[in-house]
Amino acid sequence: MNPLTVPPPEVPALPEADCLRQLTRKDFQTDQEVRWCPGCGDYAILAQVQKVLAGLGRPRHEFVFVSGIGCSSRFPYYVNTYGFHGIHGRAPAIATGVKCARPDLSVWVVTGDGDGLSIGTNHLIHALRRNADLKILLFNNRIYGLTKGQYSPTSEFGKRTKSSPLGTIEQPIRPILTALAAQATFVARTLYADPGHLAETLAAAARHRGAAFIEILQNCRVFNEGAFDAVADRATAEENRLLLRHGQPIRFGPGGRRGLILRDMEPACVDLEAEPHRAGELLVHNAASTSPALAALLAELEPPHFPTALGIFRQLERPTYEDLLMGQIREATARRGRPDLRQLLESGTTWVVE
Amino acid sequence: MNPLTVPPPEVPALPEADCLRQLTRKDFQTDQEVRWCPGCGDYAILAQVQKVLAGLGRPRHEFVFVSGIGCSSRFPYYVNTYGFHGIHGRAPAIATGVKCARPDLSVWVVTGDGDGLSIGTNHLIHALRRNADLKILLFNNRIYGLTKGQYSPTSEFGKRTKSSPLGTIEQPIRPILTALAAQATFVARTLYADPGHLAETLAAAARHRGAAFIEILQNCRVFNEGAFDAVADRATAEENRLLLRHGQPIRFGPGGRRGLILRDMEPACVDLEAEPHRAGELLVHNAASTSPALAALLAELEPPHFPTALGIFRQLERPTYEDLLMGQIREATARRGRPDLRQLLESGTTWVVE
Amino acid sequence: MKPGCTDPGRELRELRQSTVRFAGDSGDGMQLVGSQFADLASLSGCTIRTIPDFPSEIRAPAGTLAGVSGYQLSFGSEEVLTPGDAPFVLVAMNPAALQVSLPELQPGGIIIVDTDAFTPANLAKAHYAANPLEDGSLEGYRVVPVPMTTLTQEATQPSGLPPGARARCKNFFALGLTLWLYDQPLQPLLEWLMRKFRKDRAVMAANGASLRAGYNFANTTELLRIHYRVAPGRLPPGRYRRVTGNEATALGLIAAAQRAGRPLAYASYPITPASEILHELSARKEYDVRVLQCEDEIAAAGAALGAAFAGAVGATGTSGPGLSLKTETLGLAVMTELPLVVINVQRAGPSTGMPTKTEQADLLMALYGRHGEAPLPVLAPASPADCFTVAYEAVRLAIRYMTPVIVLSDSFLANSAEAFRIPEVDRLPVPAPAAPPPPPEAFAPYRRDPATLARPWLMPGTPGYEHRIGGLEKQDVTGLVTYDSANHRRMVELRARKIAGIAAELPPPQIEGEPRGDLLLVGWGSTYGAMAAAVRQARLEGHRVGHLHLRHLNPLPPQLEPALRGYRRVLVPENNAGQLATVLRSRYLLPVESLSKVEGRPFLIREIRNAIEELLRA
Amino acid sequence: MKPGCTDPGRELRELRQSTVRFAGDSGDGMQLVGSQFADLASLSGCTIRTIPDFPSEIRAPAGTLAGVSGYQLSFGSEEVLTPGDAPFVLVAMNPAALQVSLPELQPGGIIIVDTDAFTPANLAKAHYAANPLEDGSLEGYRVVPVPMTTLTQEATQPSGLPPGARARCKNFFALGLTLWLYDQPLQPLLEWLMRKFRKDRAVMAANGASLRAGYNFANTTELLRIHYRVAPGRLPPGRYRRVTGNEATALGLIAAAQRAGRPLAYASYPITPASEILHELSARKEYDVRVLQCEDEIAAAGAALGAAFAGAVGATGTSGPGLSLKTETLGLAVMTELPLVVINVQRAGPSTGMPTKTEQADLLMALYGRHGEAPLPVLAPASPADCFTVAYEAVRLAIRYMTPVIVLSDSFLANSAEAFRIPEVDRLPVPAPAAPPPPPEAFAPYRRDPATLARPWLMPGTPGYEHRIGGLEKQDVTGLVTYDSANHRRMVELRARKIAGIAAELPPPQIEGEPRGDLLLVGWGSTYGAMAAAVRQARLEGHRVGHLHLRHLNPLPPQLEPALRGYRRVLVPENNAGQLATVLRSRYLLPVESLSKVEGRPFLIREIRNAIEELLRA
Ligand SMILES: Cc1ncc(C[n+]2csc(CCOP(=O)(O)OP(=O)(O)O)c2C)c(N)n1
Ligand SMILES: Cc1ncc(C[n+]2csc(CCOP(=O)(O)OP(=O)(O)O)c2C)c(N)n1
Ligand code: SF4
Ligand code: SF4
Ligand SMILES: [Mg+2]
Ligand SMILES: [Mg+2]
Repeated sequence: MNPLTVPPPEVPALPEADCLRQLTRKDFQTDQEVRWCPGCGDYAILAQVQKVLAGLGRPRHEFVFVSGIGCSSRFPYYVNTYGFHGIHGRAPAIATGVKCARPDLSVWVVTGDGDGLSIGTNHLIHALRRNADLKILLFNNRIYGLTKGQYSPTSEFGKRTKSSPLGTIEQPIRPILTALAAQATFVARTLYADPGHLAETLAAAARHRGAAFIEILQNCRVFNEGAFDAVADRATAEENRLLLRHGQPIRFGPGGRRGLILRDMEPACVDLEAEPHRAGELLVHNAASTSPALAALLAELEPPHFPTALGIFRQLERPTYEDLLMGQIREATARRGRPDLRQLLESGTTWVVE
Repeated sequence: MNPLTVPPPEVPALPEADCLRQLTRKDFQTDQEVRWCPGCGDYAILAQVQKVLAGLGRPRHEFVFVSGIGCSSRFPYYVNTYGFHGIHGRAPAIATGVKCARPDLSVWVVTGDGDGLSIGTNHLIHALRRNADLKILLFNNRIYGLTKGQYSPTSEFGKRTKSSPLGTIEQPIRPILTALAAQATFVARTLYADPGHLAETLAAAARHRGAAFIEILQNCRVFNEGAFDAVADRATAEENRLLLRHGQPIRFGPGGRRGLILRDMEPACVDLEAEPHRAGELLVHNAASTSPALAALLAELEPPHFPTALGIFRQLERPTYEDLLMGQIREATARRGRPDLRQLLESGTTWVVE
Repeated sequence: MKPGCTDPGRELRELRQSTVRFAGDSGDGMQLVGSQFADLASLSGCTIRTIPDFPSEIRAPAGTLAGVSGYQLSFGSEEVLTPGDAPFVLVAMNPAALQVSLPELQPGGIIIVDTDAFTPANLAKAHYAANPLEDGSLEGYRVVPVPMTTLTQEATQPSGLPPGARARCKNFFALGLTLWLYDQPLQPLLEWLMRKFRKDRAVMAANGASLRAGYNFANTTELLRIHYRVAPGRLPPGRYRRVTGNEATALGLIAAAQRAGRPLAYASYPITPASEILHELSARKEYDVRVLQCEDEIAAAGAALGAAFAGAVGATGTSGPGLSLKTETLGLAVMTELPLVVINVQRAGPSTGMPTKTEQADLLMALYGRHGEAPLPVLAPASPADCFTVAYEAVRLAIRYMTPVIVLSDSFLANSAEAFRIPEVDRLPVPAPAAPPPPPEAFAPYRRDPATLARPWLMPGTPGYEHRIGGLEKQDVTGLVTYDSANHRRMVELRARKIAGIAAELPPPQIEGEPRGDLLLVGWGSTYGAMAAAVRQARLEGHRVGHLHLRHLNPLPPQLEPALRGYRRVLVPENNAGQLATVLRSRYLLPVESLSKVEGRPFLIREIRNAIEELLRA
Repeated sequence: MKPGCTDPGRELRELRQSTVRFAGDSGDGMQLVGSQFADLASLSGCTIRTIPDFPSEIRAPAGTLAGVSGYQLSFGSEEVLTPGDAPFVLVAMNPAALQVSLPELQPGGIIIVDTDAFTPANLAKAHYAANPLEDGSLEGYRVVPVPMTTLTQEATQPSGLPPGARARCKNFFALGLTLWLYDQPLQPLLEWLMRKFRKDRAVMAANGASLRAGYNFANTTELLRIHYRVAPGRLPPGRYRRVTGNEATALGLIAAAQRAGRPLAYASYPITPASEILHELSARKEYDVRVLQCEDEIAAAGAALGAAFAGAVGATGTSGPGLSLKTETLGLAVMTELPLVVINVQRAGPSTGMPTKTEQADLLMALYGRHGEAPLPVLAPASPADCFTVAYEAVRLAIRYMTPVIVLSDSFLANSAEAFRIPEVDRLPVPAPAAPPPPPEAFAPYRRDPATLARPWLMPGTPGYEHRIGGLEKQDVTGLVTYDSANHRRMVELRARKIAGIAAELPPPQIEGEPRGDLLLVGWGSTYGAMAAAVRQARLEGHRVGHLHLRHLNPLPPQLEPALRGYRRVLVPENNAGQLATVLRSRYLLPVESLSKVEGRPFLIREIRNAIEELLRA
């Protein structure tokens, strides 16, 4: 905590406070009955988040989960930490406030494709740009779940839903590309169906200092069943998943049979079994690139012509918003001395009346 | 106009309606005293817009200018067409409504870096994504002018303003990159100080069918004087301007002495006088690329290490929102026949009471 | 055909009105059979009023309390004004359905249960310690235990469908049983099944068989000796259909736009309980409905306003949280004086509140919830069918007076259904500006029609009328920007007078009852049914009570004050903390009293009856 | 030193109060000399009240009417309550300044003009057909024509500055002249110049010379035989400084946060006329002020709320359009019962309206502008210095009652300045929760303190109190989500009672005047000064008039009703269409009358005087 903030009111310390023992996933479960539909992809995500939290070695009271509105945004009720179920689309703003008041806490945002990319896009973008140390999980099921099945900004062009009986007429927004454009310092994609990759990505985000954005592909059993089958299904997984590894040549498919090359600044696939000599041409992933070019190129890959890229698109070191903010406060204090309220009130021309 | 809309109320036609004669810039001036500060960059932009409009061969009543709030957003008052000075940040939404009601009109949006990229980012992004045929001009002076000089989302990191006496602590948002991520079909950058390039870019946008986004670098004489001098000054112009030409190798500097190449997916400059043989390695501009990679790379170039790219970053053909919308309406009408209100009211189970 | 009468051993009792409730698991198809029953009752000439009770979870686990889906309807010979305080017949497809619905059942009411569903597992999910069918806890009701699942399986065998699919027909078994109970014919329903499942004969057969089986079971079982007939009602002649409030609202908007000869631009962002309006309209593109699902409510209001500027009928629908977000744009609409219709389907607040529950607590916000002096008309429908009329009226006023208009519907109206008398299309007034467009040389954007004070509506694309409007204060007549003090005072006054002036064309309020009396009940919106029913009962008992229901909340109708003063006391029942009461007290300095129910539920008739009794006793 | 008295030929007249206005081009430095004069008047023991008149354009062309910048101040021996109805002295640096200011000048008032600026070009820009200095149109005023530019040039020669820079010193020439006119000493100002221009001796010298030149010119010119002295006033003893409303608001927020021992998180989005609060606080980081300039007002409200959740003093400042956007978040703050302070600096609406003009038309919105039943406290400062007290009180109430609070300042208060008596820091109450935190095992997020009904404030980071809150309806005590009807009724009632309960700790309203009388003026906010002055005058003339000013608009203070009933008539002057009047009528069923001024300008004392006279005559 920063030097100036007075600590919260003295409260009786707990006999065996969290801090004293190793926590488990159970510790992060609440007594609230989880209210998602049977088979909803959110369950798998919840489980992994709880698991990862337990592994971070921080007591429960130092975590805050902030969300907006949506099925996904019910998340905080199920995580036994501090939680704020906000209003639709505003979670990043609320979370930024939390972080600036308490830079010492671990603040997480849970949002959906509607909450975060329809009504809340503006807050999401500016939160990322500021690089406050927030972990932003966007559950993308490409549908409005809670309101029972209207299309969302990530729904495929032409999709028929309750509010688009003749099919949508809008290009879907690109979560990853949007986060990259917003200058986010950590941008990743993972999916509900791969607990291992999910946990790994969450952990990486948790370790990152700064705003971390994770798009989590999530199945809505009731209103958008199978939206991500191509990537999710074990059967087709290898063909359709491109796992990003910093510094590694970009390969995918069974045994990394296929690879990605650049042709006139556009991506192309090569079959390395057919043309092994082209291995040298493969694009090499660089999550630390100072240019958005590669990440943007990877973000746009999608089936059927390309696999879906999963993993960390970008990870950069940059001072966080709250560090810079507190830095200015410390700087000002150093320059002008410890605050004395009288001195403030009496600044400028004053005069005395006897 | 679409088949179904009943034409606006009969009004006495004008004796010598616009349509009958060739219009000039004067025709697009209003009797309103222009209220910008002396020396404001907005004057130059206004002049070029009026000139370009006159050249489009359409009568004044077919143009609509919609804006938000800001110095820049006063624009509609000075263009003698239909105009709507909206509220802060909402112009793209209002304009989308106008366009959907009257797909036949030419609808322009004027916004600022605060209006369009702070409070209005969400509407801007979604308008671009939908690709309604709107011409969106964003006057970027990297400051809040009308409110007298607070930093804006495009202000440089560390900039000292009335609201950031110790310097800002936020990464500026990137207008071009943001538009690209939003899947805009036309994305360009120009500046107030080059009337020719300004007019050319405006004209190209006007010709484009679909959402066109133009970032116009604009000097705020009073609160951000000289923000773009590097690019604006005749002296340094050649060194600092990279003029994009579709299909052409990317060169800049006096006599195109320097060029841009790709090194590990990152941009690098080469001096072609020193190394003429590298001419072959130059990146070739492709505004029609299906990948955002090149455009994203170019969008991020900035002094001192790179020139600022000006011109059209991307131009793609894609059906417009209003065409698709009206298409569905025509389709539905074709399938279900001309609308008969009785038929609608009586649809479903009905019964008669004598 | 009345098979019920074939057996002399069965007694047929006449009823003037009855309430039945179908309750089961989300998957049990209760909404379907409920609405079918409603149509049959209507066809038989009864008036109806229905209300669904959706589970608050999207898809709660089967058999749980959270997963119960109910459909209640009241039908009768007289005008039926509410879905009924307490069901006389309850069809409960599982223990959870019984658990949830029992408290509201009439004493002595009939409970029809699927005994097959009363397994230990289901009982546990419904938080039943013991089986209520056995522990005597249902004493005082007439329980009809039926192994519906089993019987349905048997009856549907011939259809050749797999057992799972056949089991799903049990809702029709329940319906058949209920039809017999109310002495309703099977034929129309069998025909409906034919039409509905034209494409899938097996399903048709199975459902038909199940329906018959239920009917015949009832006709033969010893458990049911009595059945009931609700005599036909006397609705005004005409063609009718069943509509929910949201359906009627959608129809009203389309009808008004069509009659105005303009496209309907409906810009909205999904929100419970307003989303159905969006869905309805999205499916009606052939009526030149331009539906924009926007990125948020601010954009939706903006797009609708832009469309209105460009000459369409601009409308946007939402609920509380969305109305809060449209606040600023409404102010712009007031300043630009453009016709914008905002449909606010109220739900329980504050904040996210209880999204699936009903409330009327947005009235003061609709009246005052904008910065600066920004008056606008506020209307409220009194019943589902009335949503058509009010939506239509909103468009008419918006265009005639060049003003945004807020319509206050609510969750109860939105989902409740009743018979809607389909209007004569040609009789519907044509929504049009107050005055024809002036010649260009006489045109000024803010030169008003002297009668209505409405400014002219000349939209982009019209030669010779190019002009600019916006949110800055306008100079009188010219519409140019000015900060002149006197002009501002005048414009604030003009905007206020324009709206207040609407009252001149409103009908004086009708009192149901005498012009003078002891107690006048004043209401607005969805409280109509319960209030009307309660007042009628009270008057039948000779009380000097009256009922006045407001459709226009701003401006208030003319001669409202004398109407109020005609009574010794005035009581305002509202599903809020007394918002209309606040308005009336301020306006007329009358000691208006408030009857407030803020429980996320509509008033029951008896709750208002009791309040009347108390006040009269006092 | 009183050089004025050296010359026996000059007459010195005593005044109890006087008003002077400096007007010139934006570039002429009128704000600077105006505020310097204000400080000098203060130092001499007078009470002051000032108001700037900024050009509505950011930088209009020099010499135009749009470019005129004015600074008016009133100073006197008695308490000065307004910047003055009409200036006695007008300093006009160019024709445009004269054109703009003349209408308000007192008959017989003194006009000091820079004749050098009255060129044909400038006259044209000011829309003068003829030179008013010559065409006799200034008859009835005492005109003092001075070639200020020329004289300044001469006087500043020695400084060695270029002519352009020297010309810019003419504002100090005008000031010197005015100082002589009011018999004020030069010394303090010369010292101020030394401090101010320590770094630039040439500029210091030039300004000093110009100041002296102006003073001596006045002292010797035949045009001025009389000068004036305003005797010192009698302010309560203490240390004072000059503050504008916005400065005082910023100080109040910092002071409250410091005394509460918490960081101040001020999240805002720039908007006229609230931006100065943002600027002030941005420059005070050493007081642990965490300033967030957000992407819009919704984010600002959200961030401030999040900060409050996390234990900071969360505040956000804005004006009408921004308040409209904060609506939904305010509802969330009501539901989550978190301390959030919203400073709304009102400006003329509706919509964008007239951003630089003042108005009080957001009261009803503050009270009712949220969907659902969402009551919260509303406060309003009565004067610039009072902004400190009210901002402080807002923080105190927010934390004590765990509720959002809205403060209604306005453009007039924001920019107007007066003497602020600097409070004893240790005497300032410590803003704190109503009760100490319970032990973890006794903790429940919505278990309320029985006295205040406030829920506990236990923020993230505190071990053992982990809990979740949000916008869905809360179960009483536990804060869990529930749609239970009875619970909703109870919570709506609890939230209302909590706010209403604040009244118990409020002081009963003070009437300036007798407890009984003929006419009571009731006001709120910035109308205080004009009302108080008008009522004092009326009472001096023996009228039975009283003045009651409300600082708390919700809840209203206790015993307000008897206070109102003590008078035969009640008049409510407001810069809106009668919003407080509406509230009082509804609440007390009293025929409260409204005096409405909606012109983007504050009341003049005489406007209220006249209203009083009229009512008393009637
Ligand atoms: C201001 C506001 N507008 C609309 C709604 C209704 N609403 C609730 S959630 C939601 C969209 C949810 O979609 P998403 O964010 O994708 O979450 P999901 O349910 O799919 O997980 C909407 C439109 C609301 N609660 N508040
Ligand atoms: C809802 C709302 N918030 C804030 C404002 C105040 N405001 C007016 S313009 C503006 C920013 C203008 O900046 P920009 O868009 O860059 O336009 P510029 O003046 O620089 O051309 C702000 C904050 C407003 N008018 N409305
Ligand atoms: S609606 Fe979809 S997203 Fe929501 S809980 Fe059900 S399955 Fe999950
Ligand atoms: S403030 Fe800046 S942007 Fe605005 S008019 Fe003046 S110079 Fe132009
Ligand atoms: Mg979703
Ligand atoms: Mg700007």
